[in-house]
Amino acid sequence: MSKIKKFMYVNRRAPYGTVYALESLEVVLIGAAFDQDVSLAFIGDGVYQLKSDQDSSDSDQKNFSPIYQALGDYDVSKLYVEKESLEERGLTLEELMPLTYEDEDDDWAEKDSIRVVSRDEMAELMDQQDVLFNF
Amino acid sequence: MSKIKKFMYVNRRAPYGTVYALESLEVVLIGAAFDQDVSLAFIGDGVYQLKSDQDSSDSDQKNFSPIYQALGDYDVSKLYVEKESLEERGLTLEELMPLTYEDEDDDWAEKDSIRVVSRDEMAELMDQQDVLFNF
Amino acid sequence: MKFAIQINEGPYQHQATDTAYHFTKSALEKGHEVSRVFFYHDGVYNSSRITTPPQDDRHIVNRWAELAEAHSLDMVVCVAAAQRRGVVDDGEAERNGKDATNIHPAFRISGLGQLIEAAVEADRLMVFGD
Amino acid sequence: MKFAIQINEGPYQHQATDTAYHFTKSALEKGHEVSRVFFYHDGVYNSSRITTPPQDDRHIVNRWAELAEAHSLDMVVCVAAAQRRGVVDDGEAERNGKDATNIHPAFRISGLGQLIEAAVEADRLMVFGD
Amino acid sequence: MSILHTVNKSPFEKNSLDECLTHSTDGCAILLLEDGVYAAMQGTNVESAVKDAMASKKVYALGPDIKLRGLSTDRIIDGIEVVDFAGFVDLSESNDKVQAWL
Amino acid sequence: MSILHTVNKSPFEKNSLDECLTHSTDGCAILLLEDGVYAAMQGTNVESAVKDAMASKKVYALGPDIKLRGLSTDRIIDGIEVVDFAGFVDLSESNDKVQAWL
Repeated sequence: MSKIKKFMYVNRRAPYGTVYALESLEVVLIGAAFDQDVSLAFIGDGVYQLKSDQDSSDSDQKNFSPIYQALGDYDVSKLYVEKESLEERGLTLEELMPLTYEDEDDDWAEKDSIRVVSRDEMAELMDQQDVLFNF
Repeated sequence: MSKIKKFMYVNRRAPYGTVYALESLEVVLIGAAFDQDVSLAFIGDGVYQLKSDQDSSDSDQKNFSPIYQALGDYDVSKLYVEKESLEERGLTLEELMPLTYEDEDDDWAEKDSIRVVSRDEMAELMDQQDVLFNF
Repeated sequence: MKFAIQINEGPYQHQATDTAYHFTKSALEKGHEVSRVFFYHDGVYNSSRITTPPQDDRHIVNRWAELAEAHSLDMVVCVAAAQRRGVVDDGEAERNGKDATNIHPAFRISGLGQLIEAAVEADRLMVFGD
Repeated sequence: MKFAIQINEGPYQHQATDTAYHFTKSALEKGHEVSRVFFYHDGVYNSSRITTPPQDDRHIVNRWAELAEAHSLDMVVCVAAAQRRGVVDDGEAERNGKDATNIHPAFRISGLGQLIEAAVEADRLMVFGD
Repeated sequence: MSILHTVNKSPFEKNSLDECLTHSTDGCAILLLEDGVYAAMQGTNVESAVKDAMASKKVYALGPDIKLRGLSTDRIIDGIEVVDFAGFVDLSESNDKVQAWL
Repeated sequence: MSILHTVNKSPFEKNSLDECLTHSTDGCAILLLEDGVYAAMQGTNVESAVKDAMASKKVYALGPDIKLRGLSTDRIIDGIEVVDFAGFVDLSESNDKVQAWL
């Protein structure tokens, strides 16, 4: 485990209809202990994972969206959200959960974890990775 | 079990990638013993189930397409295939397996089981059923 | 009104079995009859008594078992689908020489004819899947 | 070259595990190393020793076990996914008070860290799913 | 002879909604549930297809699934009726049969 | 830094191929397998999208899956290379990483 690898978790599924989003997040949390260079991509229906106001009070599935808000504490601070995917779904950045982290290189200033990127930029980001995780 | 019901098995999935086509066919075979008015609909990727020349010699999944050819012997003789679904996939009727049955009301003449219908006709046929099976 | 229920997917991976459960519960609460719940395809996994979900999560298997107990539900697991996927009762274990069983006693294993029969006799067949 | 394999779906329902098997077998035959096969999500069902597929069908579980035996493959089943879905070994049965186990001895249950570790150490991570 | 059609998949991921809309006849009922509820929202790429269907078909969406996903009932397409599971049961009763576009 | 993209779903049923094509860069490799092989055939509604992609990307299809489904290699889009599992392994080796569009 010498070299630090660039790990990207690619999220393309809506939450709740299937378990992939939740169990993928469990991998991210465990993976955070491994000191790799981690980022998350939200493409297609994956952007729905970050929708604010998820509410399980009328359901019995667990609302797991608070876990995304804890990612900053695990040093997972690069969440790339695709602009076109938001637009196709009529969503704006303001409708996503506000996710932040404290930047240790900048006197622990609180910064946004979500970075909206274009589809072309997303494709470039994927090209730059060492490992792509798919669920 | 007094009244004879109109049962339609709706096939919308390609074979082999998932088990639904095969396990749906197992229901049709068992159901044939129940003396209902049975038909099968092939919509969307379901039309691929009837493609001729399926060949498992380089795979280890079983080629189950011969079972469709046996349906006539089970008095399952109404297989509705959607015209638009074929066209979107670049398929013609000639590329499907020839499926026949012997018509007991017509001196056991051999007749085609496959009936190509338009999307609108398919919708009407679905409306006329008592039970729709989905897999 | 008499409902028959078919479930095509296993627990936790797909929401289908959650939806089926809430539909069934709601139908019963409204005074309808649910003549059979038939577990097909990966749906057979809903019957495993040896599942242990996280404590803060729903227990899908026990939930079905409790609903069946309260309403004398007939919950049938397809034998062919169950054999392929390792859902086993005492009879199947003996027949196929298996050294363990995993089915919950609230469920029974039987043939596909049970699905057809349920569809013939019920007023509505409801299918829940992926 | 060193491969790590991840399988997200169970046997028979999806072709994913067939594809993963043939890829793994082919990689080994070409002289590559397969450092770990990690079963996640419904993939955990691939490890059940009590499956009985039809006699004219492939036996997906035994096939994995034989490949592992021949090549000393490390086949790991995710513990969290396995608990939710009723895949149990002796240790899990004891911990969770279950009266049966169903895992095939060719597989072992462990944590998600095993997937991360495999991805860190391997040259390629191959994911097979739905 | 009316059908209740159910759609439980996202219209962006799978063709279920599209196949439902092209195979349902005037006067039928369509229930969006599970990930299918995303099709009920305003401003999406499929909004116009859903609105076109609503000229001759009645569209419903399952409330608990909308809420679970953080979608606001204020942002649902006008005319789509939100129902709970009891309403789902009623729809299954008031239509003659059910077609699940899995 | 080239990627091998894999697509295992029918382009008519799911959006996997579409998302693959819009997120892959020039010079990459795309392998169609399982139900994904239907996209390799001539005369379909997605043929032009696949051909457009082939201007800058190399497309492969898995032979055993083509044969299993009764598709004829004569009817595959010109320029798509049919590979077996050994070829799949080689593609995984010759590209730096793999993105599975599940």
